[in-house]
Amino acid sequence: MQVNENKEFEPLIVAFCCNWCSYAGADLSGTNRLNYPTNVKIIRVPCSCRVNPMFILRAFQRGADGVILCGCHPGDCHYTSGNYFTRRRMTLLFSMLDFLGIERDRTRVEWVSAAEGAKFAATMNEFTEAVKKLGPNRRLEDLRCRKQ
Amino acid sequence: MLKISLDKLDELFEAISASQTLYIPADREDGSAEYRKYESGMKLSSALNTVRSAKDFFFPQTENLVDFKMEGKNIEVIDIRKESEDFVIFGVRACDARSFTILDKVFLAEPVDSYYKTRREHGTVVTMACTRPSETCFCGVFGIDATAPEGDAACWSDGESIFFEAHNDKGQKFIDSISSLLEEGDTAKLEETREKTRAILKKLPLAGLSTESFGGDRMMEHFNSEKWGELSESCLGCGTCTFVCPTCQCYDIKDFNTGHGIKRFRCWDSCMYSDFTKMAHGNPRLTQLERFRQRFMHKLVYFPANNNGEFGCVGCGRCLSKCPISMNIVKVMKALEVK
Amino acid sequence: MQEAMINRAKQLLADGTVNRVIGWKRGEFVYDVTPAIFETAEELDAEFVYDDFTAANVSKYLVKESRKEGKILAFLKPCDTYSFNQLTKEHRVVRDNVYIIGIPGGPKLDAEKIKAKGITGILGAKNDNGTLVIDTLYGEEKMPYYEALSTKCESCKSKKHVVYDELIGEDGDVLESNRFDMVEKLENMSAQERYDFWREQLSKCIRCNACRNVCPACTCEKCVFDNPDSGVENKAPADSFEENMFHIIRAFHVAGRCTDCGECSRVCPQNIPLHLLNRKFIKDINSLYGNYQAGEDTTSRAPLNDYKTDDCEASIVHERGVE
Amino acid sequence: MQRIGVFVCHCGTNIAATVDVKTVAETLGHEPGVVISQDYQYMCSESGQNLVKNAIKEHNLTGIVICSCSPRMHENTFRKAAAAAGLNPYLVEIANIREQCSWIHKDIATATDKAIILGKAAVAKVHLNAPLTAGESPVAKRALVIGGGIAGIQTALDIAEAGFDVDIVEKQPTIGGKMAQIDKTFPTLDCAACILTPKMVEASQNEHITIHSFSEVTDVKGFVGNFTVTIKKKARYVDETKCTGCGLCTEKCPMKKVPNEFNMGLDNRTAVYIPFAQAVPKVATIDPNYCMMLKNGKCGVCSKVCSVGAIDYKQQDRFIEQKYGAIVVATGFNPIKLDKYDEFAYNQCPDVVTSLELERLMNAAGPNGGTLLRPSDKTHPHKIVFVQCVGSRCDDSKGKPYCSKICCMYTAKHAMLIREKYPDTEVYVFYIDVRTPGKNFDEFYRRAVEQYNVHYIKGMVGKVTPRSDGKIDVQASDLLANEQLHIDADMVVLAAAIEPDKTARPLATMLTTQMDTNDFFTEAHPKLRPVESATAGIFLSGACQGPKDIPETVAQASAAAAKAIGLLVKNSITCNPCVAHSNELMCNGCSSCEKVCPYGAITYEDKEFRMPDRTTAIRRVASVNPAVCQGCGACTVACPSGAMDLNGFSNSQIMAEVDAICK
Repeated sequence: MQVNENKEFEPLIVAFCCNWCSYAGADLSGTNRLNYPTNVKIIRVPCSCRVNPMFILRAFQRGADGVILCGCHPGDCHYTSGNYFTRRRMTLLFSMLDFLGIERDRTRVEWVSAAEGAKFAATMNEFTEAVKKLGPNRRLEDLRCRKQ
Repeated sequence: MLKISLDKLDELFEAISASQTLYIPADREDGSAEYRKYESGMKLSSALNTVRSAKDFFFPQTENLVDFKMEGKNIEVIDIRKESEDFVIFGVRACDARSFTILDKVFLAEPVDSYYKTRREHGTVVTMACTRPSETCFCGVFGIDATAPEGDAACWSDGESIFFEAHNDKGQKFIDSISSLLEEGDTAKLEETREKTRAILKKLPLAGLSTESFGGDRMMEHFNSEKWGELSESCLGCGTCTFVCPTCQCYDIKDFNTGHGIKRFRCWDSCMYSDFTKMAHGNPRLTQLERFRQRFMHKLVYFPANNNGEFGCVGCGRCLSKCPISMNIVKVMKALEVK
Repeated sequence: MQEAMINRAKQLLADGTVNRVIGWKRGEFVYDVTPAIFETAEELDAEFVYDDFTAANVSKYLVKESRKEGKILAFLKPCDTYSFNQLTKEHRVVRDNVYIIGIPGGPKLDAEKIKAKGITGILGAKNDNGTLVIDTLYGEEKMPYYEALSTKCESCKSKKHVVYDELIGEDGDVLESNRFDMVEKLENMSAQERYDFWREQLSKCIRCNACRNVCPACTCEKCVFDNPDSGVENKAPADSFEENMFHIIRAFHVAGRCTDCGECSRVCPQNIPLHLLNRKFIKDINSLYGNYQAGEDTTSRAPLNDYKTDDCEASIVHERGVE
Repeated sequence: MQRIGVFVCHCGTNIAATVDVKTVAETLGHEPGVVISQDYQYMCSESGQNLVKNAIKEHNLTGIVICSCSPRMHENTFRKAAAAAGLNPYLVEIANIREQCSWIHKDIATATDKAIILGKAAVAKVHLNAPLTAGESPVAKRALVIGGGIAGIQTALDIAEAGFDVDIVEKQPTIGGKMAQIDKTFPTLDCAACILTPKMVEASQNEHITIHSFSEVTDVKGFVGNFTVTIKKKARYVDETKCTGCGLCTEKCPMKKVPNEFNMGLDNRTAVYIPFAQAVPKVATIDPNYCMMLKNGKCGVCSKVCSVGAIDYKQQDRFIEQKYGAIVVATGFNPIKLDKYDEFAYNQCPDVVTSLELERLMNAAGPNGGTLLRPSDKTHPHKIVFVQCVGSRCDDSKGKPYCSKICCMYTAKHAMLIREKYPDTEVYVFYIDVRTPGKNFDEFYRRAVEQYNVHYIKGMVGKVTPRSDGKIDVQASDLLANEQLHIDADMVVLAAAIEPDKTARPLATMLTTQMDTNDFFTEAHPKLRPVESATAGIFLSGACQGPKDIPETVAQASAAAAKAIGLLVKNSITCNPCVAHSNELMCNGCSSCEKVCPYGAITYEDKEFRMPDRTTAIRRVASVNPAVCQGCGACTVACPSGAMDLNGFSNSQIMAEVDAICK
């Protein structure tokens, strides 16, 4: 979590992007100069199915306020089936987080193709706003990691 | 003997907690009890004892020791110890009270553990004599009298009132601090209750248990006993016995990287764990048998060997009721007993 | 029942079908039975017990035992057979080295439940049609039998043995159980209520690992939480996050593999209803990907190792009613 | 101790305009392990790369971080540069501060902060990078083509043309497949045999091509570059090497009442037979289900008449094992069975035929020597009704959800041919849509309508009822005129949907390739890798991948060949080093990883281990074949113990990035 001059809450968003579609999509929104907030920090993974639930919890522990996972559209996975597994894994994980009372809107899966630069930017703007509304992540943070 | 009527208990707690933090055994929704920081209206648990022992107060499960701050490539050491405040633990049972003297032998012996020491100094232990011991109790086996608990101050209930007695200055200070609420009382009924309890204690299924066969002089004999295999075969290697045990005192020290610094903390460890005392060369006890043996050898042989005969067990019976597979020190003692 | 089991075990030992028997051993008290391995008829006669308190699921021991010399006889309750099947499916046990006798489950009692009633000094307990009569140091106590049932038996999912070499007694059927009721109750709470509920529960965790070490699905050679290289290893929950982390990841790792045997909750010294986490996953899997009972067979594909191209999107979680 | 170099690129003003590159370089210079941090105008330029190379040598760096454009742009450039300077190329990490920072942000302060964080993440990651070396595995210079239809033949010819040995495995006694049964081809109306048979002969004569006819693939082991395949050569009771194909045996064989599958059972053949005149190989085959000699030891005529003594009643199935570098699947298609379609009376009335049967009826080499006669009474039909989409594009379980693609065109062809040859015959075509995309296709269809006056009626045939007078009552609806029609036809031709050959599914299992729900092979990527399967070294040719007409099939066949050749020309394949690997000491052998691997890269073996408790135990552990693994990482998450990890994107590396970003 970062707090800027006018002390407005600025959420920290971690975005896992698959190398073939979403990361390329993110590059495209760059190439097209489509803005989205600096709150979003992207981590490149070969495929969305590489993202272990532990990574997501880790992000929240360390102070992320929202985590979004982007991959190729179902059917377009570079590895044919990776994102199908991602979809099941994340559905169950998110459902469990929800079950534990952690705000739903802190997590999201979005399918962004390499051509959807606009969608990537839009998604990130929207997601950042949603998380901003929720305020800082307090339910799944590790107090020891909070910045003094 | 000074007493207070049971229905004035709330006033008593209010009074104590007014001057310092008070912890009492309170009931949980599931019927079990745990120590809680007293807040108005909180009731004293009727349960015999708490699931977790009282050792947490002096030897918490996790404890931050020191911090390191990292600026780029520089590291600075930060002492995070705060001036700790006085507190009272009320209603400690005889077994747990004895466990403190055992922990003292470990932590107050040179080199003194300053963290433990400060807590010990600031804490006042007010014990409460047992009236309804359970089948799992065997404190008597280790020379503990459940009807005459140790501690800085002790108290007894006769069903109507609670009677107080100081065992040392700290205890006396405590009683003085609440003397306004206390009155002289007749202990006749109390004696009755204690008699009843003593009678029960004699009848306890484990009363007959003997420590004869144990102690330092039988070290190799027990160490090499072929019984360990059978005893440990069903052990899951979990840490339940260790963590509910009032006398287990092993811990591990770890560094946690918070991203903007390092927190060095210690936390309970269990000799039942596969990575217990793991060193550069690896792990000294590779099989569950060895780990299992270590725990009981420590309590029944090594500890007395190093502490002139004092055993590392107080017979609180927690491991008896909590072990997932019901293997426990009593079964071990019976199996290893030398006829 | 116990007699029949002992006799059959003796025969199988005698005719050399097996050289060991895994079952339960009489304890100090009426309730503290211990899983144990018996090698002789004498041992069986002396110590083998099967009664209201033999709740422990012995299937996990077979991971090690089935790799030893010779065949071992295992008495498995219906719920235990699911665990065993799942272990077979994951190549964790050697099926051929185990001779399985399916035995009727019958509800098991939990001494903790009796003690929770404030009954101490338990010396004996018997079921007097519907009433549990407990002999204690302080005289006789009575309580409804069903109130002493082990949590896992309160909502039994099946009395059917999914794997066995022979049966003692009748085989039962899969039951209509109410096991998801509590999960549903929680789902219908507000996020805040759910959060408070789980904080209250998980803050009790002392990280003794009993739940993990007893779990027949947790048979990893090296658990991530014991492995310093995993980045998540820790020995004590130093922060509420680590309490959550441990139980979320543990539940996730057994998702689609957990047979809902209920051992985790049975052994938790702090009485945390851990089975609810596993049941949440089971409930979700059933409703989102079609009914699936882990351990029911040894061939089907685990839900998380499988997919359909038209599976629901993760957003389904966000679309749910109560927030 | 790590010695890391950080290099921040201005990219002219692309980055420098919105990111304070000096501050970025300065700040990252203070990160643990960083020994040098520089910024430069154009890091990717010759001089920029030299700057990096020199720094690597000068400070003998253990890893470098380039803060620049997207790794998708220049990762390789800098990896090469690192390699040139003697640093393992996989010790390079890129922080994307252009596409994902300077180009999307306006405020210099925040953009710079973000750039620093991205840089820190990259530094944190590179700390954990391990030097990787791409493995190599040899390539067997031989290809296997499964299926000897036009697809298989074309692929085989192209591969052979490139000078590689190639084997064709065909389950029928002859190659040629469906095309051999077809009379004429659209849109040119030239005779199928005239263009196919020369190719068949060419294949049989090509020194590089071996044809295993009447054979099947029974087992496939190995992976890209070295598959080991077992081929079953079914006993044909005739010695291929001796038989001259003179055909005397087939004339003399007393058993003449065997339904002739080549003519769709519209006439009979003998028990010993050669499917058709131009069969390749032109060798007789004895049908054990009908041969007297094989059934009850009486007869033996064929062996008596065979001058070369080729007949061998004792012949057994033979199995041969062969190594291949590449495998091309060309198992083709079949028309679906129409038993379920009682409404079209296919089973009741001999004059209701499928289009493929019509092909044979009209074929000069067919049962009627080319004159179109009704199967029932061998009379000349005057009214023929064609029914489209029988089993295609239907949502019920009877048929297929997809469009069979070829029907519209071949029906137009049939209609045209009939009108051409028998102008007195009226032709009706009932269709849902007429789909004629493709070069000269729509013109072709329009000719049928406009020049040949074929009656195209939009609407579906409801019921076909054979009448006692030999006519067939066709009840249909005309959707455009919106009226019910009754046509008393002499023949009805059903455009049956086509489906993949039944042998495809078991084959897919052997090849660990994927199939869709209709049993068509799934291509590695619908747009980018349409002729490759997801499994490396296995390529797709023809209708086994989806409905295709001949031109498309041949095109794809050559494309698949090109892909196979591209593989075969290599002496060895360098594998992507960023692949999964399992830590055997932690592996549970539970098979989760194997289940989620799309490439079948994970296998299990029982190994003996010295366990922590000093005992030795046999344990089942996973091992990843680096030549097959593509590095998606699905297995790493399926693995509960974390025994499976991914080079270049390890658990610890990704978590280090997370930590750095969340600091």
